[in-house]
Amino acid sequence: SSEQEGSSSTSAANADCSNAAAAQDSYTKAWSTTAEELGIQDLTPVEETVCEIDTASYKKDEPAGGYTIALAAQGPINSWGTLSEEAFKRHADEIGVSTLYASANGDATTQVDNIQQLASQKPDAMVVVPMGEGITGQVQAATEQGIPVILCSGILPDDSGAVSTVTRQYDLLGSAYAEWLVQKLGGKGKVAMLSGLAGVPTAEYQAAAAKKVFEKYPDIEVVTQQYTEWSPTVAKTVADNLITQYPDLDGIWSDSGYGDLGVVQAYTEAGKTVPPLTGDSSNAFLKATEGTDVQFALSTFPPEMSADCLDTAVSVLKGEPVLNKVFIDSPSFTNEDAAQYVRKDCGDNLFVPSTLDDATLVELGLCS
Amino acid sequence: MSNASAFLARSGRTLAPLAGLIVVLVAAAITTPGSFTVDVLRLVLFQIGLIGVTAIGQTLVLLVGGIDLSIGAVMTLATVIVATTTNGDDSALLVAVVLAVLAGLAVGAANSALVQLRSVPPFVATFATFVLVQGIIVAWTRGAPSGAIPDAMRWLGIGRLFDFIPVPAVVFAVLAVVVGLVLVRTTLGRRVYATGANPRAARLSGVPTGWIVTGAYLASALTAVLAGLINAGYIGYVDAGLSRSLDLNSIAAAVIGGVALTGGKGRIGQTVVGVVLLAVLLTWLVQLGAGAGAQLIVSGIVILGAVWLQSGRFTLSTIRHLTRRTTTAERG
Amino acid sequence: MSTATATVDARPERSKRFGFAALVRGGFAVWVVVIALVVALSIVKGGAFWTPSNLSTVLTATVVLGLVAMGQHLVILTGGIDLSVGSTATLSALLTAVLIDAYPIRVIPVLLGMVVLGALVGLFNGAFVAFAKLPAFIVTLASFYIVQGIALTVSSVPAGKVTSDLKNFALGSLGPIPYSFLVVVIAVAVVGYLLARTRWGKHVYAVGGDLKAARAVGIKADRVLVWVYVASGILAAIAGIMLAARSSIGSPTAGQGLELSAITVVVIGGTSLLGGRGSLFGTLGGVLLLALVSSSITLLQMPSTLTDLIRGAVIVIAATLFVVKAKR
Amino acid sequence: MPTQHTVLEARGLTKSFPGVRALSGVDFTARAGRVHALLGENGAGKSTLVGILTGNQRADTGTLTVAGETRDFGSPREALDAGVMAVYQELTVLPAMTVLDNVMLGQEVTKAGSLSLSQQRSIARDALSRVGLADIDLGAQAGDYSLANQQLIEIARALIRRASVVILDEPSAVLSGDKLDALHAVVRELAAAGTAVVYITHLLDEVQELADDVTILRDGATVAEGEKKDFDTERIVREMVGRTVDAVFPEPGELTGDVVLRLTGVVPRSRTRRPAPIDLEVRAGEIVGVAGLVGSGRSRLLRTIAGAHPLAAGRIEVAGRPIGGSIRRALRAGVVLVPEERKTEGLVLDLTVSENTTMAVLGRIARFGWIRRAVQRDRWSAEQERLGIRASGPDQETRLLSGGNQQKIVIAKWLELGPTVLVLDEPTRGVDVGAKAEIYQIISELAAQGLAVVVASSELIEVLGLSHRVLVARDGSIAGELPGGLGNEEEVMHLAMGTNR
Ligand SMILES: Nc1ncnc2c1ncn2[C@@H]1O[C@H](COP(=O)(O)OP(=O)(O)OP(=O)(O)O)[C@@H](O)[C@H]1O
Ligand SMILES: Nc1ncnc2c1ncn2[C@@H]1O[C@H](COP(=O)(O)OP(=O)(O)OP(=O)(O)O)[C@@H](O)[C@H]1O
Ligand SMILES: [Mg+2]
Ligand SMILES: [Mg+2]
Repeated sequence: SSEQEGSSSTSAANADCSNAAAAQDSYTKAWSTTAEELGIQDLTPVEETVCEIDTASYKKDEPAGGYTIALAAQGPINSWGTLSEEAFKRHADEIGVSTLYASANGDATTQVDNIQQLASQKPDAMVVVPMGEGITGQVQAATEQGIPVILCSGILPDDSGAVSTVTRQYDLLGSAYAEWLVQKLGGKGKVAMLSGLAGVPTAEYQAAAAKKVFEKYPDIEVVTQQYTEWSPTVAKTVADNLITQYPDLDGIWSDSGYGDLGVVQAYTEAGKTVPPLTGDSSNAFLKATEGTDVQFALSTFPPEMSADCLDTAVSVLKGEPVLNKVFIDSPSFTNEDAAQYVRKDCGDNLFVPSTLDDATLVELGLCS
Repeated sequence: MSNASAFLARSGRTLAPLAGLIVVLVAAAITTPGSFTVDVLRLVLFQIGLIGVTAIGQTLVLLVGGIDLSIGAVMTLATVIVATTTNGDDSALLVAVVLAVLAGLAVGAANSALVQLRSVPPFVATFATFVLVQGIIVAWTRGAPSGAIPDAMRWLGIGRLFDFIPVPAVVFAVLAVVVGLVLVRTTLGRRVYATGANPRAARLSGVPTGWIVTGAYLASALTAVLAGLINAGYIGYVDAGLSRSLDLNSIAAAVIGGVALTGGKGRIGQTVVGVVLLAVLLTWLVQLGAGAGAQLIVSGIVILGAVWLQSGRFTLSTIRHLTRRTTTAERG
Repeated sequence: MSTATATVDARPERSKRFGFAALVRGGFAVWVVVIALVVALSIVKGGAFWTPSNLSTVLTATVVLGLVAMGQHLVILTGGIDLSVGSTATLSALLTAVLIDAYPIRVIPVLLGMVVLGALVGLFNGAFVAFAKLPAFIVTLASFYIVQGIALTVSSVPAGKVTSDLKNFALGSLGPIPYSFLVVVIAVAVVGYLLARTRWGKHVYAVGGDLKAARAVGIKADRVLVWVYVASGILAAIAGIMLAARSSIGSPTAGQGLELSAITVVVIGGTSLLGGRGSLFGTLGGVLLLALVSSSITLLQMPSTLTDLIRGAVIVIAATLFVVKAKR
Repeated sequence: MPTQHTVLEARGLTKSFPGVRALSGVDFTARAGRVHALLGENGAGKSTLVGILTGNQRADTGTLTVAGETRDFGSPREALDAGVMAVYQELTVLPAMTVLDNVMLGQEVTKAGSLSLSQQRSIARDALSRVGLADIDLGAQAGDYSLANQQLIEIARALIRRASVVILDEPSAVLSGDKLDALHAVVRELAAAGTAVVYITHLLDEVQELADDVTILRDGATVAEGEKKDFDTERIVREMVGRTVDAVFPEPGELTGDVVLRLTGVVPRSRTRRPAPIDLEVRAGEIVGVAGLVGSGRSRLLRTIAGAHPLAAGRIEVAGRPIGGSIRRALRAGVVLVPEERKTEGLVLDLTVSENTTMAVLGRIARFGWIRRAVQRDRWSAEQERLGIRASGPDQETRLLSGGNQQKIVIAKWLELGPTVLVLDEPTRGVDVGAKAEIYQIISELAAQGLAVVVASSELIEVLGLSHRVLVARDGSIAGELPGGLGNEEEVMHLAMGTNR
């Protein structure tokens, strides 16, 4: 047939959607909290269907040694990956779950192999930190083998077959940063966008949501979009160029506080005022901007949400109802409240606030 | 006559990358007219410093007939060592730098041993050490290198000479002059060229070719350590993410400049031209606001174009060939 | 008409048919390690290694790498190198998904189109190597950048969608044998046949072994070179199709890093980077070795922080042991 | 007998390489059904002519007619298509490929695109039998066979391609005994079948035995041409050399010096068989020649003396001190090697003449590692004058020099070092006649100044003419010793081939 496959059918998950109103409320609440924390007047939630789903079909009696739950992790390519893995494992110990895990080294293609390999070891459930949409097919394959999959800290298309997605919402972050910036600039000015890695969903989805917001304001001009590889070094080089090319830049939308370090340095060294900027809350950035009058809005994409993902997986195995999308509500703040969050006893790699206890952070070498 | 044509051919080889540079400059002038400012010049100078330091080490390895893919990993290794051993403490800096240098030398020695003792092709040998060093860094730091870069180091990355010239550019210039002179004017340099151009003849003439090759890999590792320190000084943090990609800029710079991959041919001056061309190009592309895709496409075309121009198949020898054919025809 | 002449002493001067060097040369050495690894895994993990699903996992991991490595094998046999295969696979994966976009009717034309795309990239490489006589390293480094750049220009985010048939083909398996493995088997058969049983195959070895000698016996060396790069491009494009089918969507980073893995695999399989010498059997052993190593890291649940270290150590050790000694 | 019409005719061919005029007016005619001996000294231009006839090189000027058509071959393929093929002096056997693949290379038999293995095997088997290799293992790698057998494999390849002109460039150089007989039989067979065979050789006996026609090249030009019956060996030699032979060699000097170089029980490392140990003493001022067939181990012995080839057993002493096994130790003792392969082992062609000249004494021309250019130039000028090197200046690229001048630079490099033992391997290979005499003169003068000299050459006359005494190598060892001076050629050959007594 010349028809496009799957174009007409809407998400199958909607069919057994129940208790929708309460679920929807929890979704909008995450948006309003963030708006409140950042002092944004106007933050309209992106449309999203959240509802409760029946997991009776996944119910499984807990075996003697506890459930075995696999984690297809990002891998220790940065502190986010390390913390995510660590939080997952610690929580698994606490609740008596045994784990299997595989590291994708940040690469979707590797993760495809990982998921297949993990599935072949027959875990009761699988938590996947998606490295890109490229893994969708393999996730479907795993669910078809009867393994419930929970997506964690990332999203996949609706037809991935995952039971539930537990994440901080990209749209929320991208839009909130943009709205805050617009408000800071009074709805008028030149903005540069700095994203992480070209082609990587984490970066591209946030940027896309932000662009939608900026489009609403005719007097906001996005002058350029560049990539920082989430590296302060690259960000600084890019910022050096921004300074020369757009001396009258009014604001910088960025998805990374760690990258912002470079931006702040570049402007400071050039003797210019740092324009208002955004990003996720890295301890390094907070330490670097302490005592300066840099204006920023930060939010969080907590690695520790992997523990919530694990809980969701266990709920699914117990047959308890779960939400199809669990949007983690976690703090956002601006430069005004930064003092509350900075951890001077900790290193640059920490994402604040961390829910891991101090002993763990010390053990990981992140704090002293 | 043959001398004159040889001179022409040789200057053609040198002029080609210069021509490329001019093309890029003109393109920049047309597309981003605002970018011919002192500030942009400073940016270019900084880029030159950053790319150039490793390009010099790479040139040495290329001259002895090798290639070094492990540079990116060594750069990060140096940064991580400095951060973890000093944790931001200036007084520990010296020890840290010594350790970083030793680590770099160890990688260089491993490269050289693989290449010479086991005859592993340099491309594979240095790629293997790249992955291995990468693995060591991750295993050691668990993916999240801790510690901090001492303030004393910042000067190396962000300092300026005469309030204008970025220190990395100065470091590069000094290194280029020193290595350039060593190559052209000292016995060591002579031995490097001999080893690269004809290792058998060099060995029979008493040149310790094994040591020369080892020296080149060690030197390359040292420039990588230096580049790592410059990077650390520039940003003041351990930026572990940087190491995950191979550093192909150093190879690209040398090759654009006209250093032969087959060894024994090339001057530091050519590498300098290649470095400048690449730095201008990269800066221009960012200024232009070109997307990631366009940047890659242009880089690829410039590399190919520059090498093609110098191959001689593009200009001089073709012309000479044609003239010779016509004279033959006339006489025949 | 042949007059009988005296028979002369026709014994080989030296026989290198046995011993370690011969093992390496024939590509057997790496298989020894593969077998050792399989035995070790069988002992440590018992039946878990031999479950159909685990075997299918290992075999699936050989598909993309195997396809790309075969192209690389051909190129390296001629003394060249192809750095552009990763980018080509990426572009092909992306375009496969974007162009098919879940329309079953588009599958055949798009897949054919991808093969043509791979051939074009190969033609570009081959033309510059054979006619402009530029070093393969530089030519393919340039096309590596250019093709990756084109991919990012097409889409910087994951895009498109393949059909469910394609996806099922890539993900399904018959017991321990994944369907997609069939593609590798066919490719091995074709490349193996071309190398062993056609005129072109012999010419590939000759061109890599001694370009001048090859020309002297009348071989159209330039044409052989161009075709080798075209073959490598086509195989990379097919690898890209497999990447897209398995992901069900296209991604502008799908094939990253494949080129280096492929070169590594070919070299540890006992093929000389100088050209003219190498066995496809060894290259396949190399592919299987890397697939086994990465899947057994997960099977054995080794700490994720050690992944890179183990991979690096395997490459270093394999390179140290199995690289064919280059004659200076 | 088939008609003996002209199939190939070259007129006024010229060809220059950077610094060398390889051909300066060559005329050559090959006729069907005849064996045409192409003769000339080393470097006379024979191989260059072959290169042009087979499309490997293009002539600068001149005309080439094949089968009545004027041709200018742009590639070997065009020549092959026109029916001209060659077995080159430098083997084109691919060591990593099987014997079968080598024999069939470029002329594979296919059926529906697929190699027809059975047909290929029978064709190859037939051709190999004709060259005497009936028992060879078709599946073995060609590199596992001796040079001689590889040469025969290559000739077998030529038999399959039914060319109208078959050129054999020094096919007999690596053959002896049965293998040489097999070759001769094949050549006669080809001619009988109507092929024009061009046969290049240095063995004048072969000419008498095989040739119908003779062409002699000297210094890149045809100096004589005609039917074999008009050429006796004496005339051939006279035309080749262009002067009387013994006038070229300086008289070896008086022997007065002490023993400088002493080999006791030396066995060079060998991959194949273990040769008998070698004992040798060379005195200061003495020139010892080493003769032998190709592959007899001359080069290996010389390289062993110079530390460039590993020692399996024995002792090498210079002035009583052991030096074996290491190039650097040999150099320190003043043992220097002028290697056989000038371009790959003797010189760094990319460097300038003055740089090559000072390559072995870099420490001396430098202060604290800094090269003093003036000193370098001075050293160059001194050597240039002493050896009469013709180059445009100290900064000329060595690649551009003629063979003889390049060889002089290799010698200059060692003279700079102040050697005690000079080891020369094929010192006049690829060197033109004028330079040859000069090199002989230099060697002889150096000996007279007290150097111990060991010289190996494939040119019998050269070894005999230069040396006080001549060692004859066979099978990697020394088969015997004869006094120097011309006149012993036959005895040397007997020793070399193991046919005496
Ligand atoms: N490619 C080349 N580049 C420079 N010079 C060359 C080249 N080929 C040959 N010559 C020179 O041309 C001259 C003729 O060489 P050629 O090989 O034709 O001699 P030949 O008669 O075959 O000698 P031989 O008996 O040693 O084989 C020599 O001086 C040689 O050094
Ligand atoms: N190119 C080669 N490949 C393989 N074996 C070789 C080669 N050249 C020489 N040999 C082998 O090495 C041994 C000694 O050779 P060597 O070169 O010392 O002899 P030679 O008398 O100097 O001959 P030539 O005239 O070739 O220089 C012989 O057994 C020979 O077969
Ligand atoms: Mg010759
Ligand atoms: Mg010899």
